[in-house]
Amino acid sequence: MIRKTRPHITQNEPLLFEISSPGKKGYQLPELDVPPIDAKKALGSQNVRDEIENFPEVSEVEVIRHFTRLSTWNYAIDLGLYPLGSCTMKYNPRINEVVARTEGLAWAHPYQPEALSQGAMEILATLEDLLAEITGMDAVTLQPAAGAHGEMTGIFLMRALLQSQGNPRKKLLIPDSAHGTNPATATMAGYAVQNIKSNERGLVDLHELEKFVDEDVAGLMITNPNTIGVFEENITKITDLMHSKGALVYMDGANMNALVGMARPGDFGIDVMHLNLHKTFSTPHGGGGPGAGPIAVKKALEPFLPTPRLRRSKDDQWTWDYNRPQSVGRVRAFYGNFGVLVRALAYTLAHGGDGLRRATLDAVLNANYIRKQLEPYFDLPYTAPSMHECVFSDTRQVKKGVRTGDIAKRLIDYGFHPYTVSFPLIVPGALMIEPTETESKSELDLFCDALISIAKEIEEDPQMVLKAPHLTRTSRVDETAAARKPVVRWKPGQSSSS
Amino acid sequence: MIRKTRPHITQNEPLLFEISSPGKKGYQLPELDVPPIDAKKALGSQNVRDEIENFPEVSEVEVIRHFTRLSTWNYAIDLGLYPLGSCTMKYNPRINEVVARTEGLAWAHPYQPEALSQGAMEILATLEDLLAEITGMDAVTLQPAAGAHGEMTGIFLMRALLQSQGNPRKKLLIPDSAHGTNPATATMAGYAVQNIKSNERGLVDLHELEKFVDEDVAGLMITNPNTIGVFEENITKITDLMHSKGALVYMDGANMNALVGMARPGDFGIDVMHLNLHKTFSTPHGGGGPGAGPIAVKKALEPFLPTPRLRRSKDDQWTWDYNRPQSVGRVRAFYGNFGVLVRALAYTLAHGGDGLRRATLDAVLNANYIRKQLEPYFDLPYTAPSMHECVFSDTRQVKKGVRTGDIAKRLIDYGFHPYTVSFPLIVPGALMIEPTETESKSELDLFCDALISIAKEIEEDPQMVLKAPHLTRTSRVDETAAARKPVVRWKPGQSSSS
Amino acid sequence: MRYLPKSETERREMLDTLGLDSIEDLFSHLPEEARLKRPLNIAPGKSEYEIVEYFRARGEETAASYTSFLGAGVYNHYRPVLVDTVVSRGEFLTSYTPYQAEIAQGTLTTIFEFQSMLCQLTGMDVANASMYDGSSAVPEAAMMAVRVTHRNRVLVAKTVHPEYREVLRTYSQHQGMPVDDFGYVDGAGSLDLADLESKIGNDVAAVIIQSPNFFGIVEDVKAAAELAHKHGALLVVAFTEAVSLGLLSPPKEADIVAGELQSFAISPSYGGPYAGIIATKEAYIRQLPGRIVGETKDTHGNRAFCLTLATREQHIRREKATSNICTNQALIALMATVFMSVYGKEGLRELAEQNLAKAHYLAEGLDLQFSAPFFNEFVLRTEPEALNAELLKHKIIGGLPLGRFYPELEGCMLVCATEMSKRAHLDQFKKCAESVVQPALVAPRGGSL
Amino acid sequence: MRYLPKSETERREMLDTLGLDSIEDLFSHLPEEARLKRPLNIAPGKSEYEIVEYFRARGEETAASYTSFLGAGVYNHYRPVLVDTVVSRGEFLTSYTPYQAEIAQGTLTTIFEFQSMLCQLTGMDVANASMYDGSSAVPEAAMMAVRVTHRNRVLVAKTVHPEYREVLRTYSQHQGMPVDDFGYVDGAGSLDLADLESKIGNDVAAVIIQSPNFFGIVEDVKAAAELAHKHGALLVVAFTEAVSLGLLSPPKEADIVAGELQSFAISPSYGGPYAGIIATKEAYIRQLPGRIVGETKDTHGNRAFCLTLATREQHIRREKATSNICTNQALIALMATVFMSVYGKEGLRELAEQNLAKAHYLAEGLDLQFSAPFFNEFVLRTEPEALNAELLKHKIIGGLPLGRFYPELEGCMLVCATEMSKRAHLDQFKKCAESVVQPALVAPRGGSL
Ligand SMILES: Cc1ncc(COP(=O)(O)O)c(C=O)c1O
Ligand SMILES: Cc1ncc(COP(=O)(O)O)c(C=O)c1O
Repeated sequence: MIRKTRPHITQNEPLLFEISSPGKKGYQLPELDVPPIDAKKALGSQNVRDEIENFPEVSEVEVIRHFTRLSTWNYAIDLGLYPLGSCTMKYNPRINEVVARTEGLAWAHPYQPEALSQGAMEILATLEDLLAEITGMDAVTLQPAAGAHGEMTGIFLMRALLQSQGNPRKKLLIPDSAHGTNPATATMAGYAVQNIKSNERGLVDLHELEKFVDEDVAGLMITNPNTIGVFEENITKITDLMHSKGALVYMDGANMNALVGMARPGDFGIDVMHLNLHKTFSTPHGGGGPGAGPIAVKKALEPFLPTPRLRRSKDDQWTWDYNRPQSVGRVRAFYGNFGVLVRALAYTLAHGGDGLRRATLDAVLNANYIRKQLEPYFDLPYTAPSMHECVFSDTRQVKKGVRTGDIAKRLIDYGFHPYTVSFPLIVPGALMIEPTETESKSELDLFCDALISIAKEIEEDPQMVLKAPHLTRTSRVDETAAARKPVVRWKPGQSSSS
Repeated sequence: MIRKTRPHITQNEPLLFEISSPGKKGYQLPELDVPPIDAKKALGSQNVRDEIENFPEVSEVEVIRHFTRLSTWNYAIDLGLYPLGSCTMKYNPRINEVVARTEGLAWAHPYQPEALSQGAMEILATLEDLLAEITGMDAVTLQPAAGAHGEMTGIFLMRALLQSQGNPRKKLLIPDSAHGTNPATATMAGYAVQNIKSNERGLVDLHELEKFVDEDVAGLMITNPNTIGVFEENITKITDLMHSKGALVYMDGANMNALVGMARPGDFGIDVMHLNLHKTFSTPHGGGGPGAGPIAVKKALEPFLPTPRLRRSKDDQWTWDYNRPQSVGRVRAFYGNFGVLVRALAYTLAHGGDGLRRATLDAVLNANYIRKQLEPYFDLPYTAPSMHECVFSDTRQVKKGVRTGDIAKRLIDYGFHPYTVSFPLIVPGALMIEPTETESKSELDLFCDALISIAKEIEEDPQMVLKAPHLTRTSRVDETAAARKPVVRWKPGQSSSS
Repeated sequence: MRYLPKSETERREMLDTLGLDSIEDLFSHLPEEARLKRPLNIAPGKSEYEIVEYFRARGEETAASYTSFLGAGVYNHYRPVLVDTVVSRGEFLTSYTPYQAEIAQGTLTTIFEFQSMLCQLTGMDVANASMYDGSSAVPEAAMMAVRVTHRNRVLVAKTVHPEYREVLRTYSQHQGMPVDDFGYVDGAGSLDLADLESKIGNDVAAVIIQSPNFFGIVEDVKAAAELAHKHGALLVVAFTEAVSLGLLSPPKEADIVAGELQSFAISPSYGGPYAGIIATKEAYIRQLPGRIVGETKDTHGNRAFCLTLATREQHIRREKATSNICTNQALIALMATVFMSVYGKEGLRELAEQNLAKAHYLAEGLDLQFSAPFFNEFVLRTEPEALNAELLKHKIIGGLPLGRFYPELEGCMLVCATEMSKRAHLDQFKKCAESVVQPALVAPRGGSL
Repeated sequence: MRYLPKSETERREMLDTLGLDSIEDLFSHLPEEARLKRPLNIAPGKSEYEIVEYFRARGEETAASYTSFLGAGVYNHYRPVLVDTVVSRGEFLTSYTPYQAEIAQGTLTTIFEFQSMLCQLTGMDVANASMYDGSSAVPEAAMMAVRVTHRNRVLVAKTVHPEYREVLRTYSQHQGMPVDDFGYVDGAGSLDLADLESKIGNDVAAVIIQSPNFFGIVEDVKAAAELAHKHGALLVVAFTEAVSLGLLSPPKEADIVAGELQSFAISPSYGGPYAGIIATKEAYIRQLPGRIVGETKDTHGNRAFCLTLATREQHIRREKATSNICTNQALIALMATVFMSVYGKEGLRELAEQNLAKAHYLAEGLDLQFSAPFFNEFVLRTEPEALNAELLKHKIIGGLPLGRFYPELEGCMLVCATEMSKRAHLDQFKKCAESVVQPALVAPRGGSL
């Protein structure tokens, strides 16, 4: 029985292009206080366009209604539990949005004099220190724009270190449970990928690993806790093994929400890792970004970090150090997604050391609470202790013809965003559930009730689930048709059935 | 056929009290930097409460979800047309919200030194001047908090003037089409109310009026355009008549949206009037307030305006003048709803003189466009030219047992907020429609289509309309039950079926 | 104009539907002499950027960067970020009074919660959905008492906010509702029960006091109630510092509580908009002014809320209404609701305790005019102008000189400290206060704590 | 902790369900040596008020109250209020990548509009949903060209933003993608086609130029395209100043457009977050990196949108993906979408014209290094340090000294003016510029306008 939602009218809304009419205005510029310039004269007529064809013309009130109406078609953390495994969709504190808009910060130009940028640089330096303490690493760069960007940076660093030792090597070992960005990153760094099969417990298999580590192996990309939410019990043996072969260990830190304050990668042999500040540190996903993917490294890798680096000058001012001969170079312009970094710092200041630890405890408690309630109804292929997330399989439901993707759609009718579907690949038909620490017991109970109720529906009336969602303004979307003949932009005279 | 909405899931949400649990916290205070005080010792134990019984305890994320979920149960201008007659629900520019939060203004204390309040005082002075120009009056007070408050202030002023002439008189004449606040105000000012029947055209009947004006009559409270949206064609004759009897004319300015830039009450004989800045000047209604009800007066009434008054001192500084021996006194503490006045000024600056006039033109155009489309389907009891609103009657639909209130509820299914129901009283079963100028043609067309479609439904299937709304998360609400046994607060152990 | 969602083509189409040449034709029936023949004498419309700059410039002509010790009915308290987050949602900001309950359950639910929390804070049975502000809530409460008691005289303590008393006078003058003051005890600063006793009689509808009073002093509500009730009058208790309700005993002996919620996340905003409130006993609910939300059900049996007891109001009762109030302060009341939700039971108490601690730390060692217990404001004996001038040098706005309202308190100022007052500023204030010479050295009354 | 929505009682109940004594038990399986045995060395949690004050203090340690003439890839443009109004809605701010289309149509629709508007602005057929920023979009475009042409060498103009070129080098180094520069015409400042011609060959996958280039100069896209195409290479056109697209001819001769949208209501924010974009020809859509939204229908035949062509992406293709990008800059792209909606067709043009007018007014009479036509930035010959020092006295931040990136331009600075530059400031700048003595008096090249 659906306890969490009731259907209600929502407004339809055409595309902006479809409400446009020539001459409508949503803007006004200040009176030009200098003489106007004839663009064609100044730039040459071939360089000046006649118009922006078909570009929309709407008024201010239409703009706000357009986006307000569209927003009501979205689900969001502000509306409820968002249990996407691996994505750590936790509460995004609003204070972080406020401080990120502090005038002196939001309007700071990256090239303004260092003497007039000390406050911004101080923020970056402070965050670097906090992240080093949290990860147990020696140095941090805040330049990468997201996790995958960090991965690339981190692998570049490994390569640079090995290079400096004479041989960059050829391969990266990546467990078959890894996130897709890991192998994709390896390629961008010019490494071949060697997949490592997980063992029957879903963990990295030491013997399997030994088989593959040789002088061609640059390193291992490991996720810990791994993507089934389990801590790699042999992590120190693993890192020792890699090191013994002169290889390095990269840790995908997407799951740090399970460790902050309880364990530090720097303490269990990790050489380099990234953090997803838009996961563990609560910066908003905003429908897909922006993020920030700082990289934390051990001393040996520090000389290779991207330029510029923050340095304290003798007169105790912050300054940007561009003179880093061994650096791998920049991975993006300027210094990183500063506005995101400000939010992450605000999050850390709000929690403090103890608060961060308590957040981790609640995150793991929530995941285990869900696991416990759902175990009787769904297959749990890997029974090792869960940390911040738990991963079920749809094997039992498949017998009725219902797959994880169908269960996900039905969950929508119950008022929840689905879990992560069909990832990791080592779990057949995965239901990957990560509640995070910012969920109340009652929200978790409603969620478990919903999945249990769906499990029963599957026994009694699988069609109900297979045809879901039933209560949304948009019913199941045909993704195959979209890919077959891609329509990726509006064109005049295009259908307008909003 | 419903073209504007589709049903979509919305989240249920209990009352805050129902999600409270002892020890949950949504706040943190800074560390106390002075010694704590034993409250019982400092204040006497009888003055200190043990606790705030049953007061909610929730976390920050629960607070934001609570109010976000509740908000999705509301209709709003940001979602669409809000054609409440007499309420002038126009677009509320967001820039106004921003400037009202300007630090030096939002945090200005009403008692801070005048030398440190010049910016705030300048804003008030500027708005007073602009409103005087718009109304054609000689002086303005910004003190009243809303229209009704302004009415009271205005009648106090009339009374004070008459008093100063020796006789405050006993009665106020009020047309039967007037808004309820008019007679209620008369009572608060100690005047008896004499209702004036409107003539067959819905206007003030001069002969009727003449019958009642005598030496006991302090004045007339007139609304122009009146509540059926028609301009009082005899307005100057009316004001002359009143003046000839030594009586004054108060104008309810709620409908100024029909006149700004086109006609000025000061030019057609009005002595005192109020403006609803939360109508004509676009400050947000916010679910019922706040508003601002400035009063504009002719010279003769100026000495009686509430204290304090702004005065320009010799050293060209703004100062508050409390020395106003003839003043009626304060109608509220401090200087008025300053934050609302800031928004109204921003609105006026954005439009400028010409923009204000163009807004009036579009407002009247929109109302007449609607009238034209709906005339074939609904009775128009008064056919005099409409200005900013038009008022239909449900007489035709009543034959099928459907009343204006039912049509209003069905309109909700079509994705619109209803018009004003059953007001003014001179129209049987009134449908009072005011679109305002900030509605696009397509929104108006959808609205007319909806009402026409409902008119047809009434012919074919009245039940459909009588049982409406059908598509909202809350179906028709039982207001009678609510009044019979009022439950106006949550108590422990109260029902929790949200 | 960017707020007008029409192109000229669309206007043309609409005019064609109406069979008109120009929109001006729709005004042709206005009497010649009533028409404005010239353009308004108002400058052309400005861009957003210019408007932001205009108000920013005005804001810089105020005390933006100053610290302040002003209270006197308007208090500097921290505004949790969630408050603006919530009230900025278009669904709350741009909706009208919730007359159409089926699409206004959001607003209605929050008002129901507001009423409930106010009852819990004040110890009353019922509360309305808000009044303009505290100063107008007081006369409305007095008028209510008149309707309940069928008497008409009102007694108000001199320790009630002076501007509130002025408003009471303005409202009362034409309602045959004589208002008399009664005093306070000299050295104590609390209401003078003897003076009240001497003035009260069986023609008195209401006795109005404020606690904490204008001097910050906690009044003896119980005693005032007994006295009022003994003579068949109602006791109206006003408050200006809502934060005190987190710590002080609720005025449950009162018959009507009329207060100002500005302290609950409502910015000082040079005097408004704020939110007033009236709460009372169950028995008097039908005499309450303003809107009230009640619980009910929809046709499917779901819990629902709606405006109720409308027969008290102007749109139904017209000249017989309990008040003429229509638009109230809904969005501001919502700010207070969010504030109360964020702080909650523990938070409101801790907040009040911090205010108490800061004010008492500040008062420590200073020369106080009154001896009775105070919350977060107190009356300081000093050279007000001199002290404030000295403080301004440190970008500090001092207290409110009281001579303006109380001639007998010429050499006094009202000083307030809240959780926002930093120790460094408190110490600075003390330093300046000590440096300023006392007026003609009378033996300090009340004496220092 | 206020972000943790649990009471101790609730934690206890949950632990009972799990049959545990304490939450720590859930960590008991962590290997001893991997556990942190001490508390994190991080100060206790702070209140909202303290956090606001901390960042406000940092903000005051920057150039808050200064006027600036800096551009060089980051521009000061007015941010319409609606932008933050929209992106502050929790439904946009706190939602994830729209994989579940049925409850993400809001986000999906805005991305579809974003892609469409970008195509209209750039003259391309298809655009993706955003890249990290302009600097990372450029190497991604180069890699795309490599996939399309099956060649691997890349030629990049020295007039492309120096930091973009650094990023290109970092990305390219391990992909067997050699990158060579080609120069600009001395007096003109526009790309040197002869130099390009001399370096291009049939091993070249992409020729990368920027227009307006780093010096603010409008490049001859058509000529570059012809040259590139003649040798079977693709032309990649980068842009850093999106406002120029409102006025300049779209680079429709390009094969790939890679740009930065910071100018579209994205605050400078000390370098990020911004939003990059890649647009291209229909034919190359399957080589695009990043997310793409496509139109489709739901089971009821309603128009719907969803993420499409996922087979290009890492979560499906893993090591064979077109890029490893996953999280992009969605919310920032939404800011740009709202910005484009507010200004619209007319507004973007008028905005560009104002930028043109301001920059040319500023340049008037000054000693310019280059003669080719420029948009809202130009290279000024001066004593950069001296001029900037002089300007700082007037709370003005001057231009970017170019010696740092172009040794040959030691005595030059890059100066930018936008619609936000007030005439008074422009005049002040000119006054200071004239007051600063020229470096060793070489005959001015290019010459003043
Ligand atoms: C395990 C894991 N690794 C890497 C990533 C990539 O991080 P990002 O999306 O920030 O690039 C993600 C995010 O989805 C992830 O879950
Ligand atoms: C005609 C008329 N007069 C007076 C009022 C009362 O104004 P307010 O609600 O601002 O007190 C209104 C508002 O509803 C009205 O429509």
